[in-house]
Amino acid sequence: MPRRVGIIGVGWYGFRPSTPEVHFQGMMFESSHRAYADANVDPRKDVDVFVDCQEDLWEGIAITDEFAPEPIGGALRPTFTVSGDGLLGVAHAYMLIRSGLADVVAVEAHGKPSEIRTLQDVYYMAFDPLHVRPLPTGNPFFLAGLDAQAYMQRTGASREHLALVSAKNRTNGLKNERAPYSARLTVDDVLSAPYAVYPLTRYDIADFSDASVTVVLASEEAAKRFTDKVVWLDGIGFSTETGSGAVEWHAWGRMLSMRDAALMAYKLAGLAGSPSESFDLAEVEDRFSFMELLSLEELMLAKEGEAHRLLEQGHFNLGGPLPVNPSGGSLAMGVQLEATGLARLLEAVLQLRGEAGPHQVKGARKAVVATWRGVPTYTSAVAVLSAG
Amino acid sequence: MVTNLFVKDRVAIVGAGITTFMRRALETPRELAWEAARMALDQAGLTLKDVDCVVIGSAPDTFDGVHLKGEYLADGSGAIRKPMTRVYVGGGTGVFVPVSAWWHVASGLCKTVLAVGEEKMSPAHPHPQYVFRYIWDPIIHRPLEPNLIWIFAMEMRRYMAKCGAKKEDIALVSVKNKRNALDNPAAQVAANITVDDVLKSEVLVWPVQELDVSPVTDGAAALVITSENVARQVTDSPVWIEGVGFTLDNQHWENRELAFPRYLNYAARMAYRMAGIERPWKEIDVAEPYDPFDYKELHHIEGLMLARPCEAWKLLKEGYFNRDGELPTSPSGGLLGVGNPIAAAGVMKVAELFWQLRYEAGKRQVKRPVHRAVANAWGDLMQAGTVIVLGN
Amino acid sequence: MSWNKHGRLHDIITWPEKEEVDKYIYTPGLHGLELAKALMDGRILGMRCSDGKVYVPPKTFCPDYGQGVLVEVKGPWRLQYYTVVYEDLYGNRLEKPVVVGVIKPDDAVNGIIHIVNADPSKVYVGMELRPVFRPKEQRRGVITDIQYFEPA
Amino acid sequence: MSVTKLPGTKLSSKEMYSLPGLVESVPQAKYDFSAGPTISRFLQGLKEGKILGRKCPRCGRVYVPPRDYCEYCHVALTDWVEVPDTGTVHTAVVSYISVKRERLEKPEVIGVIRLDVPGYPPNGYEFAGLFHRLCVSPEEAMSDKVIGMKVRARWKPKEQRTGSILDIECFEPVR
Repeated sequence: MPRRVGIIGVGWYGFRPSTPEVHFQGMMFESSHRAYADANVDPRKDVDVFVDCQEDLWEGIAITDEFAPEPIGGALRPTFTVSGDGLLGVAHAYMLIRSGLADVVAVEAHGKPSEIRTLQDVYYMAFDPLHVRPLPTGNPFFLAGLDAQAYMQRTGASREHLALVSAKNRTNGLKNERAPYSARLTVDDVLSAPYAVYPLTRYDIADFSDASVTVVLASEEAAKRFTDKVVWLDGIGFSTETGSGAVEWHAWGRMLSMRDAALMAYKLAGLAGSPSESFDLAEVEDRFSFMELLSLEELMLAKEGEAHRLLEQGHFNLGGPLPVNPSGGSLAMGVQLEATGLARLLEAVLQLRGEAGPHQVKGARKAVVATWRGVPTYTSAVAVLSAG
Repeated sequence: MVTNLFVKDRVAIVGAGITTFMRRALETPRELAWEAARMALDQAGLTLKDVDCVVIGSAPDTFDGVHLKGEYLADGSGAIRKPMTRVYVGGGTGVFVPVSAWWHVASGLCKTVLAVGEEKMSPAHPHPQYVFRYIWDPIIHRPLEPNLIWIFAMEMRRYMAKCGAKKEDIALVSVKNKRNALDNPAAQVAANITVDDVLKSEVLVWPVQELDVSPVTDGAAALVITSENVARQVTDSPVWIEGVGFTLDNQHWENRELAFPRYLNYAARMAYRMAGIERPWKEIDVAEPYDPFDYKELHHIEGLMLARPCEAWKLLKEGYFNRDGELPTSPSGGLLGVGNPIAAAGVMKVAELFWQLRYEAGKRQVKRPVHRAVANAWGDLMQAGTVIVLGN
Repeated sequence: MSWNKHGRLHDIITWPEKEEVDKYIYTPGLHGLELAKALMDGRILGMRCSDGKVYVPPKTFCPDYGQGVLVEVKGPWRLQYYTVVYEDLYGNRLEKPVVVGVIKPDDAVNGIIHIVNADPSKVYVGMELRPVFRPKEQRRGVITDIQYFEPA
Repeated sequence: MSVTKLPGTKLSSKEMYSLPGLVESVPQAKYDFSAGPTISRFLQGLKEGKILGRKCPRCGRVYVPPRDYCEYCHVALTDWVEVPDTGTVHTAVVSYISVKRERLEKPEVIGVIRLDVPGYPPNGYEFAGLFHRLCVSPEEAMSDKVIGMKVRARWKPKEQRTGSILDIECFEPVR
C-alpha cells in the first residue's frame, strides 16, 4: 500500500474585504504560524519542503517566489512556488510525500486583491492578447456569462436556481466567522437585482477578500509523531481542459477539467461506487453561482442536468442529505485569488475534525473539495478527504 | 530530510527538444512551447497520447506580457485535458522543471511527463531588462531605481575582491562558452572571441561589461521524463535522474556574503546525498553550471563543490573545464553562448547533459567518458539554487 | 508582529507601486501572420486538423498537437452562445450594454468570440450573423479588423 | 542531437516591427502595498533620521532592514533597536546604464553597506546591512580601497525627508 498522506495542521488569517494592517508577508507569517501551532511542528526542523502558491501579477512583484520562503519558515530550506491555486500546491505535497522525498510538507497560498488597484486590467492581461483581449468586452467576467448561458441552455436550469444557490450560500455564511459577504438573502432579492453580466446579477458573482491559508501535510508515520487529529487526503486530482490562448476550444457550459480532476482523485481514493453516496459534505466552486450546480454535475454528485432539481428539493441545504458549501462558499467568504482552493479545503478539514462551529455538519466523516482557477482559465482541482 | 531514499521505480529522461534561441521570434509563446515539446516527443518516439502529466516552467509573466502564463502555455505544452502545473523559482525554474517532473513520476501519479520551459522576452518594451525593475522589494529597494545588472555586478565585485580573481581571469568563461556554442545549432551568440574583446566591450555596470552577460532571448526547451518500465520500452539508453535538490534563501540578499552561494551548496548536498555522491569533484564527469554571467559559472562550480571556494578561476586558466579538460563545464555553450531565455535556459542545460550522457552531442561531445553529470540553475535575488544529478 | 499590529489607520502606510513596462508588442505567430493578411483582405481563415475538423481562428497547432492546414472559412455564421455585459468588474454601469457571442461558422466545429452589434432584446441563440469589416485603410490584420458581427 | 535544423523563426528588429497583425497593448498593473507595522515604523524612523532594526527574542539577531518575523526561529520579532548609521562597504559597483538600459550621462555608484550592528561575527556570512548609493567617485569605487571602507549615512535635511529609503541621500566615506 503506498504511503498514506494526512493533513495534520491548518492555519489562516484574513477573510476580510481588506487587510491594510498587515504586509502580505506578515499575512503569510500569520497563517503559517497558526498552522504550525495547530500541527505542533517546528517549521525550522520538522518541515521538509515548503510549497507556496501565488502569481506575479496578483502580487505586483515580477519574480514573486523570492518573497515566499521567509514568512513561512522556508528560508535556506527546500522551498518552491507553484503558480496556481493552493490545491495544486497540495497536489505537489501529495506527490512529494508519496515519492518519499519528504515526510512533512507545508503549503501556503494567499491573495490580497484589496491591494490591486487595477484588478480588471490585470484580469484582462491573462486573456489571449491576439484574439480575445483586444475586443471591447467591458468586463472580463463575460467568459463566465457565456458559460452560464450555455449551462442553462443545456440543462434547463433557470435564473431562479442561480438565485437559490446565491441565497443558500450567503445565508449559510451567517454562521461562519470567515464569511464577510454573508446576508439573509432571499431568492426575490436576487431576482429583483439587474443583470451585471447576463445571466448573472451582482449577487451571483462572488466578491474578493484578502486571506492567507497554510496547510501542513505529512506521511502516515510522520503524522503520528505530531498529532492524533489527522484528516486523510485520500485522493487529489487536477487537470486543464485547454489553454487561455485557445479558449475557443473550450466546451462551453461544461467544466471538463473538473470532471477529469474528479476521476483522478476518485481513482486515487479507491472510490469505485457512485461517488454521490460517498460524501457527508462538499465544498465546491461557487465564485459564480451557476458554477456550484455545474461542479456538482462534473463531480458526479448529481446526474447531468439534475443538480438544479436536487437544489430545489433542499438536497444541498445545511440539514439535507449532502450539504454543499455549508461554509457559505466563495459567495459568502469571497474569492481570495490563488488561496480560494485552500479556503474550501480549510472549511472541509474543520468540518471533518468537528471544529467547524455553528455550521458544523453532524457526524461528517468524508468530504470532497473542488475548485476552479476562475476566468480565463479552464483548470480545476479536486480533493477527497476522510476523518482520521 | 529523507536520506537513504529507496525508490522502487527509477525515473528517466527519454527525449529532449529545443527551439533555436533568438533575440526576436515570430512564434507566440504557446507556439514556441509546442515546437520544443513536439520535438522532444518525436525524439523519444512518443505522441501526445502517451503523455499523462505536464510540468511547465516560465519566469516573469511581465516578459511575455501574459498574466497566468502557465495557463497560456498549457495547450502549447501538451496539457489539453491533462494534469498540468507551472512551477516557478525565478531563473532556477529551468532545472526545477525536471526536478518537479521527478516527483510526478516517483510518486506513481504519472508515468510519462512532458517538462517544458519557455520564455519570450521580446514583447516587453522599451527593453526586456526594464522588467527587472519589478523584481525588487517594492518599498525598500525600488525607490533606488535598481536594474538587474546592479545585483550581478555587486556579486561579481564581491567574488573578485574575496577570491582575488581579475576580470581577465573571469572573461575566459565567456571565451570558452561562446566558442563551445559554435557547435550548437540553437546558439544565438556563438562566437570566437578573445579576453581582450571582453575587456574592450561596453561597460554596463562595472565590473560587468557587455560580453560578460548572456543575451536576452526568446526560446523554449522540453524533456520527456518517464518511469523506468516506460523508459525501457522507449529507448535502450535512458538517462536516469539520480538526484534532485532545491533551496531558497531569504529575499534579503543585502544581508549575506555574496562571494559564495550557500543556498546552491545546500541544494547540491541534497541532490548528491540522494544520488549517493560523496566527492562530487571526483565523481562528476561533466557539468552544466548556470552561467547568465561569466563569473557566475565559477561561482556555481564552487557552490556545486566541483572546486574549492575561490579555486575555480585558477582551474579555468589551466583548461580544467574545457571540453577536452578534466571536468568539462557548459559544453553546450551555456547561456553566454546559446542564449538565456530564463526558464528554458535551465531545461536546455539538462537537455545538453541528456545528449552528452547518450554520446549524442555530436561535435559538442566531451572527450572523456561520461557516467554522472550535474546541472544547476540559479534564480531570484541571489537566493534560489536548483540542482539535478543525471546518470547513464 | 503577531501581537503588536497597528490598528490605528494613522500609523498604517500604504505604498503605491506598479508592475508595468511601457508597452507590449505581440507578434501574430505562424498562422497568425497568414490570418493577418487575410483579415486585411476582408477574409477569415481557419485551420483543418488531421481529423478533418476545421477550427477558427487558426492557432498553428490542433488540439491533437499536429500542425493545422490553413483554409478559408466562409460561413454562414450563427450565434452559438452569448452574454450581455451591463457593468464592469467594479460595478460601474456601461453606457451601452455589450453583447458578446460565440459565433460559429457552419464550415467549422467551433466558434470565435466577438462582439454582436444588436440590441440585447433581439439576440437569440442560432440567429444568423455576418462579420462587418472596418474600412480597408483602417485594417492592420488584427481581430478588431472585424468591427463586429451583425444580424445577417 | 541528430537534428541540425531546429524549429523557430528568427526575426530581425526591422522585420518584427513591419509584420502585419502586430498587436500593441499598454499594461495597467497598479498596486497599493500595505507596508505593515514593521516597514511602516522603519520608514517613520528614516524620516526621523534613524535606522531602526528589530531584535529576535529567541536568537537575538538584529535585522536591518527589519522584518515582522525572525526567519531562523519563525517567531514574531519584538524589540526595536536603533542601529548606528555607520558601517563598511561590502561591495560597490559603478552603473553607466539606466533601468531602461539607456546610457547615463553621470555614472552612479551603488553598493551594499554592512552596518556596525552588534551580534554578527566581523566577516561572518550574515550581517545587517542596506543596499544604497555610495557618495564616492567612480575611480575610487573601482579601486580595491573601497571594499571594507568605513562609511556613514548622509541624511537629507529634515524638511526634505518623506519617510522613504531615499531619506538617506547616500553613504559617504568617513575621512
